[in-house]
Amino acid sequence: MGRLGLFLVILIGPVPALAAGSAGPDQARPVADSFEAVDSPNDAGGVIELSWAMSPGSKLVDSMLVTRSKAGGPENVLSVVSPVSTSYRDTTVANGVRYSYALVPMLDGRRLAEVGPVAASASAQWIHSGRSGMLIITVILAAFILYFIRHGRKGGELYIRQIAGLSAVDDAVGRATEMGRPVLYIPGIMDMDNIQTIASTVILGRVAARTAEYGTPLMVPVSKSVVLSVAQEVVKEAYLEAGRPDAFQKDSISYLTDDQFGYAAGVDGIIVREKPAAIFLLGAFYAESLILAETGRSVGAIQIAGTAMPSQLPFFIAACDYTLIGEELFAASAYLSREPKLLGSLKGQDVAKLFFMVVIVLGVIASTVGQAWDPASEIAAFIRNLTHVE
Amino acid sequence: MADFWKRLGEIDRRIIFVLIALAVLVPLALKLAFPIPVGKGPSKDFFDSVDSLPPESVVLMSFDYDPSTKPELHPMAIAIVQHLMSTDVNLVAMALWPQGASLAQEILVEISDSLGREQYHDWVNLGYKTGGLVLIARLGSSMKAAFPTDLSETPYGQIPMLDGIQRLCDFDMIITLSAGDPGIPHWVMVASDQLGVPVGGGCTAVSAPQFYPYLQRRVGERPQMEGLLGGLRGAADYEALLRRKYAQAPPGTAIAGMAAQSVAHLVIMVFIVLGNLSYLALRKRKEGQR
Amino acid sequence: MSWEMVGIWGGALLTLCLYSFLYRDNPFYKFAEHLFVGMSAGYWAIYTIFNVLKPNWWDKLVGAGDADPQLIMIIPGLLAVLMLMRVVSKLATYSRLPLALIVGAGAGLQLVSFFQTNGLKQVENTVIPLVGSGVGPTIDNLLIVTAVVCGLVYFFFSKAHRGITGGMANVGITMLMVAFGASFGYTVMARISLLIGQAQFLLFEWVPTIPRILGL
Amino acid sequence: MRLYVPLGITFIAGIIMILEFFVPHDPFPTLGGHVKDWYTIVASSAIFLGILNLLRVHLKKINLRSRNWQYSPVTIIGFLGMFGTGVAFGFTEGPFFFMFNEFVVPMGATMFSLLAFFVASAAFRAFRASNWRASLLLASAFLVMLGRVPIGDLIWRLIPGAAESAHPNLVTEIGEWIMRVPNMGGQRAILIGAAMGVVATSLRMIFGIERSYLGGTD
Repeated sequence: MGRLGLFLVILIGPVPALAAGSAGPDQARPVADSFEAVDSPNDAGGVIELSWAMSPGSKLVDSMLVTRSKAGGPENVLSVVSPVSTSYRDTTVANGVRYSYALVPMLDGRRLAEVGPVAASASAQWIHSGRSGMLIITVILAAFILYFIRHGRKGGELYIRQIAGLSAVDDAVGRATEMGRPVLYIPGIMDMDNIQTIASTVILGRVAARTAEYGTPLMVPVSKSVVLSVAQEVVKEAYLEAGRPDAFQKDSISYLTDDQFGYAAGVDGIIVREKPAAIFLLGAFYAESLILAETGRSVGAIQIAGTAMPSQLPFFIAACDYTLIGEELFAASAYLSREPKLLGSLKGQDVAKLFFMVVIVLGVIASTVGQAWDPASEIAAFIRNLTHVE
Repeated sequence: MADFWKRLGEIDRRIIFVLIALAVLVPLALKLAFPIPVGKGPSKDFFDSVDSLPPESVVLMSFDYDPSTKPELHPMAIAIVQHLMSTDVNLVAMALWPQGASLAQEILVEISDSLGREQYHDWVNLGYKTGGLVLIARLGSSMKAAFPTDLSETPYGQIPMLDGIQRLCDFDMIITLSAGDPGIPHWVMVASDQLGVPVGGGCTAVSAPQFYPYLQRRVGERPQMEGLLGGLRGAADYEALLRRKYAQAPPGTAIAGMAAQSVAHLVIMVFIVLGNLSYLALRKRKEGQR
Repeated sequence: MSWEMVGIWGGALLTLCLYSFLYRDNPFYKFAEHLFVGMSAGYWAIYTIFNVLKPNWWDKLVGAGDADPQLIMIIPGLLAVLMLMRVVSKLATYSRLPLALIVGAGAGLQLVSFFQTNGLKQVENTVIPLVGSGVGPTIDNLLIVTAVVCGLVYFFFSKAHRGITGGMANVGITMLMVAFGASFGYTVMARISLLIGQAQFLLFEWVPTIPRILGL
Repeated sequence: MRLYVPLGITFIAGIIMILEFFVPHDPFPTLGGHVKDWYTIVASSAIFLGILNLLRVHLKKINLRSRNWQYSPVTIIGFLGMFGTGVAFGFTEGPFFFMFNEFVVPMGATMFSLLAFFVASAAFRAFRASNWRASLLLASAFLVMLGRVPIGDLIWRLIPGAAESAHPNLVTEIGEWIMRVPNMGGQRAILIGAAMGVVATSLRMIFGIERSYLGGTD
C-alpha cells in the first residue's frame, strides 16, 4: 500500500498542498479531532459508533480509512469514508470485546498521520433509555385501564354518556327491516393488523346480532382476505348466538379486491343495485370514504360512519347521518355490547385522557411561568422529558 | 321567487357535476396560467432542506403512492429527482406501495438519461416490498434483509453505491411521497422518531393537514418532519422554487394545472354561496309565515 | 393499430364508462366495474405471490442463490397452511391460530406506535409557553392548548356533558368542527387535481388520436 | 383448546411486539423480527382465500342466473386474464404489465377523480349556515379553499393598496393560519383521543378481554 502510494505521488507530481508552500502533509496538523468511539446506545449490542470533527484549517484529504484492531491483534481496514464525513458505525463487532479504532487520512494514496487510537466495546441494554418515560406512562395507563375492566367485571357502578351514532344503530337496522332492504356493512379498506379494522370487526359482531334478530339480510363486502376470514367468523358466531344459524349466508360476506378504487367501484355497484336502507362505514378509510358515502346518500340510506382517520372525518360528517369521531369508534364495541368489563375500559380511557390533560395544563403553566422563574421551567422540562420518546 | 330559491337549494347534483367538468376542461384546453407566489412555509422548508444536502450525501426516496394519486404526487417526484440528480446527491429509491416501484423507475430512467447519471453509482431502485410499518422497522436494522435484490434482481451486495448503506441510519435524509397508508406517519414513527433520520416528503393535499403537527419546530430540537409538499400546489411551489434557483430546470406540469384548479374552486364556492342564499331566503320566508 | 393505441383507447373508453356512473347506473358502468374488480384482484394476487411470498418466504426457506435454507421459515409456512384450512369446514377452527398471530402482532405494534406518535408526541408538542414572542403567537398557543384540552373533554365517555364538562366539551366540538371545515377546504384542491390529471389524459393523449383512428 | 391456544398466541405475539420496543436486549429484537416476518407471510397467504371467494361468488351467480349475472363472466375473465398472463409472462413486463398500466391504472385514477364531483356536491349540500357552529365550519372551509389557489390572493390584491401592504398574500396566510392553529389543535385532540382508544383496544385484544374476532367465547 505504502509503496503504491509513493508510486502514485511520483506519477502525479507535487500535490497542491506542497505547491502552496506549506510543510509536507506528514507534518500537517491532524485532519480530524475530538475523535471518539462509543457503544451505540439502546440496541442489542454489536455496534460501535465513531465520531469526529474536522479540524478547522486542516488540509482536504482524498479519503479516510477507518481501521480497527483487537488487543494485540492485526489492524483491519473497515471502510474508506469520504473526507467530509464525520461519523462511522461499525456494525461488525462482538459484544464485550474491546476494540481500538484509528482514522487514517489518505492523500494521493499516502497515509498521513493517523488520528487515534480510541477504544470501546459494545454491549446490549435491557431498557431503551429514551423510552423509559413512555414505559412508565404505558404501565400506569395500562394499569388504570385493566383496573377499571376488573372493576366493571365485578359489577362496579359505571355511567356512560350517550353516543348519538351508536344509539341509532337499532333504528337503522329496524328501518331496513321495515323497508325490506338489506343492511350494508363496510369494515374499511385496511388489513387485520390495523387496530381500526379490529375494532370494526368487533362492532360487526354487534350489528350482525341485530340483523340476525330482525331477520334482515346483511352484506359485508371486504377488501382484504384476512378480514374476510374474520368477518365470516364473527358474523357466523353472532347468528349462532342469536339462535338463527340457518339465516347465516356465508356468501353475503364477500371479497372484492385488494385494490382501493376497484373496491370502491364494486361497493358503489352494490349500493346502487341492492339499495341498502342502512349503511355502516366503520374502520380505516382513505379517499374512498366520500365515494362510498355520497353514493350511499344518493340511494337514501341511513348512514352511520366512524373512523380515526382525521383526514376522512370531514367527508363522513358532510355526507352521513351520524359520524363516530376518532376515539368514539373504539368505544363503539363496548357501548353496543353493554358488557360491564368493556364499559370499564372506557372509564380507564377517560382516566388516561384526564392524566394527559393534567400533564398538558401543568406543563403549559410551568413553561409559561418558567419564562420568568427558572424553577418552573425545570418542571416544564421534566414534563417534556417524561413524554419525550426516542 | 320563493319557488326559485327552493329549486336552487335542491338542484340536481348532476348539474353541479357538469359545471365542475367544464371548469376543469375549459382552462386546460385554453392553457390558462396564473403566477405562483411562494412564501415561507412547509414547501419552502422542504425545498431548503433538500437543497442544503451536500454533494455525495445519500437520500432514500420512497414512492408510497400509486397511479390513482399520480396527478398530485408524480409532479413532485419529478421535480425532486430532477433536483437531487442535478446536485450530485445519490438516490436510493424504494416503494411501500406496489405500483410505486414502476412509477419510480419511469422517472429515474428518464431523468438519469437526460442528466447523464449512472444506475448503481448515482441511483438505484430497490423496488417494492409489502409490510408498511413492519417493513420500515426491518429496514431500521437491515436494508439487505428486506431488499435482497433491487428491482431488476441485482443482488444488494453487488451494487457499488450501496456499500456502507446497511440500515436507515446510514441515510442523510428520507423523502417519502405518500398517498396514504403506509406512508408518512410510518416513516416518521420509525425513521424520524425512533432512529433520528431526517424525514421530509410530499403527500396528497387531503392528508397534509394531519401531518401539520409533525412540522412544528421548537428551538434546539429537530422537527418530526423537515418539510412537506401538499398536493398540486406543493408540487407547483417546488417547481417554482426549483426554477427560481436553477433557471435551466425544465418546466413542470403542476403550474399549468393550477389555473384549472382555481376556476374549479371558484365554481364550488359559487355553489356554496348559492346554497346558503337559498337556505337563508327560505328560512326568512318561514319566519315571515309564522 | 399499435399496442400504444390499444392502450390509450382501452384506457379512455374504460374511463368514460366509469364516468357514466355520475349520470346513473348503466350497463357501461357495470361492465367497467366488473372488469376493474376482476383485473385488480388478479393483479394483487400475482403481486402478492411473486413479490411477497416468493422472496420473503419461499426463497428464504429453500435458500435461493448462495444463501442457506432458513428452516425457521417452516413455522410461517405451517401457519399459512392453517390459514387456508378455512376452506375445509371441519378444519376451519385451526385458522384461528394464524388469525391470533396477526391480531396479536398488529395490536402490539399499533399500541406502541400510536401511543408514541399520536399520543405522547402530541402531548409533548402541546407543552408550550403561552406568552413569549408577541401577541400573535400568544393567541395562537392559547387556541391550540384550548382546542386540545377541550377536544379531549369532548371525548369523555363516563361523564355527562353538563356543567363545566359540558361547556368545555362544547368548546371542544366547536374547535373540531373548525378543523373539519379547514380539512375539507384543504382537500377540495387535491380532488380537483385528480380530475385535472384525468382530463389531461383524455384531452392531450386520447382526443388527438381520434382523427387518426377515423382516418381523417 | 379452541379458545385458549389462540388467546395465548395473541398474548405472546402482542407482548413481544411491545417488549421489542422497550427492550433492545436479545432475545426481543430477534423475536420481534421473526414475528414481523411471519405476520407478512401469513397475511399474504390469505390472498388465496379471497380469490376462491371471489370466484365462487361469481360462478354461483352465473349458475343461479341471479340478477346481473351476465357481468360475472367479465369479472372472472378479467381475473384469469391478469392471473394467467402474470404467471406465464412475469409481472414487470409483457402483457400483464401492459394490461395493468393501460387499463387498471386509468380505472383507478378515474374512480379517484370522481371525488372532484362528489366533493362539490357534498360541499353544496352540507355547508349551510344553519347555526353558528355550522357557520364556523363553513367559514373555515371557505377561507382555506380560497387560500389554496393563487386566485385568492389575486382577488385580495384588487383592493387598492393591498398589493403594497405588509400582507400581499393575505388570503393564503389566513388559510395557512387556520391550518396551523385551530386545525392543528383540533386534529391533535383527535389524535390523542384516538391513541387512547388504540391503547385500550389493543390491551383488550392482547389480554383476551375482547375475543369476538376469534368467533365467540366457547
